[in-house]
Amino acid sequence: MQFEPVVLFFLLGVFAGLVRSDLKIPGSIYEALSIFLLLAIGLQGGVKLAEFPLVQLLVPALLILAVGALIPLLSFPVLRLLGRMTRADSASIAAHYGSVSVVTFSVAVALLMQEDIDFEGYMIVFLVLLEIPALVIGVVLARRGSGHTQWGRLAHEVLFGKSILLLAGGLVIGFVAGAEGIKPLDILFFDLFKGILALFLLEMGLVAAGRIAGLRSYGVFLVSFAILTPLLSAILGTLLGWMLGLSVGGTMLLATLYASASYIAAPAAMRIAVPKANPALSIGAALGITFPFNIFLGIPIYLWMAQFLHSFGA
Amino acid sequence: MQFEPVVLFFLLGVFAGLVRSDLKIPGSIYEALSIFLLLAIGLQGGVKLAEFPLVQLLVPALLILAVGALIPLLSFPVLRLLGRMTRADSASIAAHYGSVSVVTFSVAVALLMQEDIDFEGYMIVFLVLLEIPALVIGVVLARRGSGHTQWGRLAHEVLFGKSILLLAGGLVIGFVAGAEGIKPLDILFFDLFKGILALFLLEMGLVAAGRIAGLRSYGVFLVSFAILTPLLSAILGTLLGWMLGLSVGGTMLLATLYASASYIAAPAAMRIAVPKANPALSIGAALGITFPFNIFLGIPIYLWMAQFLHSFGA
Amino acid sequence: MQFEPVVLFFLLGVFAGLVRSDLKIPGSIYEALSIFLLLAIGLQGGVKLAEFPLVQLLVPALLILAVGALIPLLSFPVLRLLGRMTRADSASIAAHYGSVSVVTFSVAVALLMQEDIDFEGYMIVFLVLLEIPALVIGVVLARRGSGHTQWGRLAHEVLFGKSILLLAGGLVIGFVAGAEGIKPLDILFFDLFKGILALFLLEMGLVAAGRIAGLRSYGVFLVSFAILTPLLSAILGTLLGWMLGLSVGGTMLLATLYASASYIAAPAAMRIAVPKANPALSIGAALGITFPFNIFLGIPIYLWMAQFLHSFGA
Amino acid sequence: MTSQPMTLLVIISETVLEDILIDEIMDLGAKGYTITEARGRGTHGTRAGRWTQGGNIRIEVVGNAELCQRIVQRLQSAYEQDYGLLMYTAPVELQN
Amino acid sequence: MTSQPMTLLVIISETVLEDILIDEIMDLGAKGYTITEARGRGTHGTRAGRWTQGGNIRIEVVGNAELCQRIVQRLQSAYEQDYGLLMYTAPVELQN
Amino acid sequence: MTSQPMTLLVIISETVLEDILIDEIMDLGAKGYTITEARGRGTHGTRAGRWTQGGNIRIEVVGNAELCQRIVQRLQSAYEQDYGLLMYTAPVELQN
Ligand SMILES: Nc1ncnc2c1ncn2[C@@H]1O[C@H](COP(=O)(O)O)[C@@H](O)[C@H]1O
Ligand SMILES: Nc1ncnc2c1ncn2[C@@H]1O[C@H](COP(=O)(O)O)[C@@H](O)[C@H]1O
Ligand SMILES: Nc1ncnc2c1ncn2[C@@H]1O[C@H](COP(=O)(O)O)[C@@H](O)[C@H]1O
Ligand code: NA
Ligand code: NA
Ligand code: NA
Repeated sequence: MQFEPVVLFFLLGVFAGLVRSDLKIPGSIYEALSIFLLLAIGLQGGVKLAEFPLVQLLVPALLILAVGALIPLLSFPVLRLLGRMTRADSASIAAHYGSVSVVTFSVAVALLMQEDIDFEGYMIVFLVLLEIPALVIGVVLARRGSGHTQWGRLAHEVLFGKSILLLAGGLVIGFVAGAEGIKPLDILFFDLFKGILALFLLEMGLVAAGRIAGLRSYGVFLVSFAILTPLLSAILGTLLGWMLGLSVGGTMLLATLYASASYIAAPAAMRIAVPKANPALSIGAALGITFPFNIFLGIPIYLWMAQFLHSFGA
Repeated sequence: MQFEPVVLFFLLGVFAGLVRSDLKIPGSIYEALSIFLLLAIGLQGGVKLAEFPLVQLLVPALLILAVGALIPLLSFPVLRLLGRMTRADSASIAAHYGSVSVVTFSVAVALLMQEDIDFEGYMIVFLVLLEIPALVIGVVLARRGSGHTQWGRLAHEVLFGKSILLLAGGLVIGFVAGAEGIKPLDILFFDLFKGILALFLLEMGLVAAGRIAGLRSYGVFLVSFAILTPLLSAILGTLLGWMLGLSVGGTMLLATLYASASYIAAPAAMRIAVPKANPALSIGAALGITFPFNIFLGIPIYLWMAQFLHSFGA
Repeated sequence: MQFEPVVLFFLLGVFAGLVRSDLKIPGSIYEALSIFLLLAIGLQGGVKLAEFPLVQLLVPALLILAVGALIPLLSFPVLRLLGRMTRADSASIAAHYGSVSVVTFSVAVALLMQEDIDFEGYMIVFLVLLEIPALVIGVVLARRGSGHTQWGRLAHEVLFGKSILLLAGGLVIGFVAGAEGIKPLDILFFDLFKGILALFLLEMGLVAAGRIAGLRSYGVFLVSFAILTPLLSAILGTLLGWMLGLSVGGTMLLATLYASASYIAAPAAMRIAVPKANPALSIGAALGITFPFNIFLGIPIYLWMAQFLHSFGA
Repeated sequence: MTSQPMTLLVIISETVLEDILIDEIMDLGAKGYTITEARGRGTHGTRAGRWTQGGNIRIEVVGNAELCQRIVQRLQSAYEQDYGLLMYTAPVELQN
Repeated sequence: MTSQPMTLLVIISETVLEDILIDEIMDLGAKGYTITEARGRGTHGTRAGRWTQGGNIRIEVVGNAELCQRIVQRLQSAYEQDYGLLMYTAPVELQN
Repeated sequence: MTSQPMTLLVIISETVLEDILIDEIMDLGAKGYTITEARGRGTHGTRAGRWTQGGNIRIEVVGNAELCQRIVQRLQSAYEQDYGLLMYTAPVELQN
């Protein structure tokens, strides 16, 4: 199974967290790393998008969004009925899993590049697009029948929140400037990308360590949910990617997008929009189980699934 | 007209600011970026200066300083009489426009490099030298006839303030170590330069957005002043550069230096030395109008002016 | 004598500190720089270690540790009897000098690379190993006969403190991933290394300036101690390196390790474990005298010693 | 000297609420506020100020007793149930 | 309204002691605490918050007078001699 | 126990004044001070702590009433007109 050394930094972080080392990445550095990561991903996507006839993307994009919306819609009843969770918690967790994780996606891209597997660069656009329906669905589910929602504040939070803004801004800049115009920025945004991702994973490990410790209290249900949801979502993604005629790399990335759960944009939005939800549950599951599952086991499995399906012809 | 993709990051920042996104560059990161930028600019200048007979610079340097001093001296009566501003405000704004902007200069250098136009590397020395007379003139104008000035504190503020210290320190290190000795640092200080400049412009856009919003209250006079002063100063610079026999690139850089207004060193110095001046006015004009004017329109115009004048022979 | 331009940044920092400039490296940036430096050094060592039969290292490692333990053991009576210092201060200073300095080591590596001199990459392992006996000896000396020691907390502090954790973690990751696996991280962790070291030295200079000012009050004894101890320790290291058959570069690095005094891990550990010791004394000596002595005079001398001894055959 | 008795209200709550709380405070009539970054532990667990875990902010408002009372009541009814929130008041002498 | 009189204890000490002081405070029965980063000067010299020099932390504990007294006594006897330490108390009205 | 009544003076002002205010405070006889970074809003507008806009610092001085009064008077006369400045005092029990 393919293995990407950058995940070792996650393990180092987890170790440091578990032994209660005084190691910590200062908050401002962490913020700088995420600004960098989001901009860099956006730029990469924009450059690739510029080489592509946009109209051809319309139908696949709508399909990818529609199928993606199934994830929170199906998760909600499972959480509510099987998991016996409150409406607020079920909705919030569903939104986290419908949403996507930029770092998981980056690790998948790193693996594809290490293995020299091509992929459709415009997949990055879905990092932006998939976020929005998931969060909206989450809020609707939480509020159904109960009082008013500050839709204005929520829309603002989602659209102009820093994650989407930097991703989309990077996309536009990359698109406008093109590969040639971006070249002097390459060394910062492309060549350093993986090193910065390593530092990011170190911090993620530190934080995940705290979450892992708290997992026992979540019970068997949430742990199973946090492993099965990505697997099932990835199967959806693999099938859809194959049907849409994506390459092996693109199929695997779509599976990864569906399988990943957000722990940056979604937690902030849900804390404001669904305050009754307990953030420890959703972040604990997304960051403490699903994230490590995805980078260690999930991503190699999704690659294998894509290769397997494509071996039958596209 | 020539266009430099790095300014797109400024636009992204302005957009984020105007839609009130929660995006912000942490203060410590901003400080690290400026330390980097100032050191890198200084090093670049120092390396180039080392290849140059210093004595030959003496007369042109004195001329450049003398003509540069005209900018605050002429701005002051305009602000005082035409703009009907207080003595303190007039003096402070004059000092900001007599002073220079490192980032504007960097964008100009980036454009020259993109267009493969040569320039005299020692122009960077004037980033250091032009600051000093401008601030001194500002304080003298503000205090004329009124009480005592803490000249000691001011001199200290200017000479050993971090901007000048890092620029001058970088110059000396670059000069002493030379191109060969600096080579292992190239990748950090030279190759990453433009990427870091992009992040810097992102933050400048965020801050400028706040300033732009406040412009209405400044009135037509200040807005006109903030556009005409750089244009007129640039004409001064272009003529002088041409007379001194500078290359097209060097002439354009001198025009840019004269045209740019400070928003790092000058605000801090003026806040201490001329406390009665309203910092919102000077920074608003320098950062909210002159800076974007220069990077979007000014710099291409100054390049065109230099090329035009040089087409008549040097 | 060989000269490494990166130390000029230390001088710039000292200058800025002495003239009381407002230049400062924000704390979070400093922390990020050290995380980077420790990880990078660890990774470099791990990659080199992977190419080496580990068992062959066992005996030399034990010898290097045993001889290294002599440094604090011999320093203590000197400080106590000749210097008439308190038991706590003597023990704490002894621990600082028995311990090692990552930045001093990095400057030595930079010089070797500049001069194209080969060295045993696994020397980096001793950055980790030498720290531990020194700190333990320091605590034992301080506490002998007096009450109980919180050994648990101390062991935790040393082993899982961020310095050792990042160095050791980097070693393991480098070892596991190997040169091939680390390659995409090279540009961040290896190519940028020297530039980051320069920024680090700038901050060290700023801090050292404060220490240098306080030196007068320490008296002649401490100043002499802070210069003679590294020299004598380096002689020990040079002889041992030569006896163990290390290369010229490796010998010089061992001398540098012995000669260097800690100012990151040791101060934090000693503040907790030996609270009665005055931290101004130990950090003042280590950072205000020994560190600049080593990077300006010591390292070139140690290289010369290694070359001299090796000219008699290995 | 124009020292006058006033009430100091200190509010410790979640960083994510910053914009919202500021809007409330200013809407209720405060003349100003001061914020410092904080972290801490309370009945809602540890808020160590690391991302995904969130940190706290500490807001100081100097005003008359009645204003502080209004702010306390509003924040209590709107946020105490769902968010980490601690408030205390103390009499101070404003020196302006 | 459930305002009740309490004691505010403010502890200013060295960053390096953070974990240790928190353990002491919680062990003595505090329900919570709030920390902000600080720097300052006192009888132990300037603590400018730069590395190798160290900074300060400012810990606030709201509790009953007796708890605050216990914390003061414990910290005084254990840390005052060797570390920078300043403590003061003031009466406050807890608004929860 | 050596608890003694003292005055706490809190000064909130512009970051750019830090060195100057510290000099004034120590010159007037303070034994120490504690600074935390702050941001806020007042009659001089929002000081969000972003560069070019500047931030605030929050200075705490514990001293006798007379010292605090001297500091208040000096800062008021010298800085209140041109700079953002808020000062308040409160009685505290120093626990050292
Ligand atoms: N007893 C206390 N003393 C000081 N700060 C407290 C106390 N209790 C809570 N806090 C602060 O208030 C925040 C929210 O409190 P809670 O709602 O109890 O979780 C905590 O994260 C602490 O920063
Ligand atoms: N009079 C004071 N007013 C305010 N803060 C003080 C005062 N004295 C000391 N401090 C703070 O307490 C810390 C430790 O004090 P000390 O133990 O006197 O060095 C100092 O670094 C200051 O932050
Ligand atoms: N009523 C208030 N309550 C708390 N802090 C205030 C208040 N008014 C002003 N401040 C703080 O004092 C600083 C300067 O105030 P001002 O001089 O009114 O602009 C502001 O930036 C705030 O941080
Ligand atoms: Na998903
Ligand atoms: Na100018
Ligand atoms: Na040593």
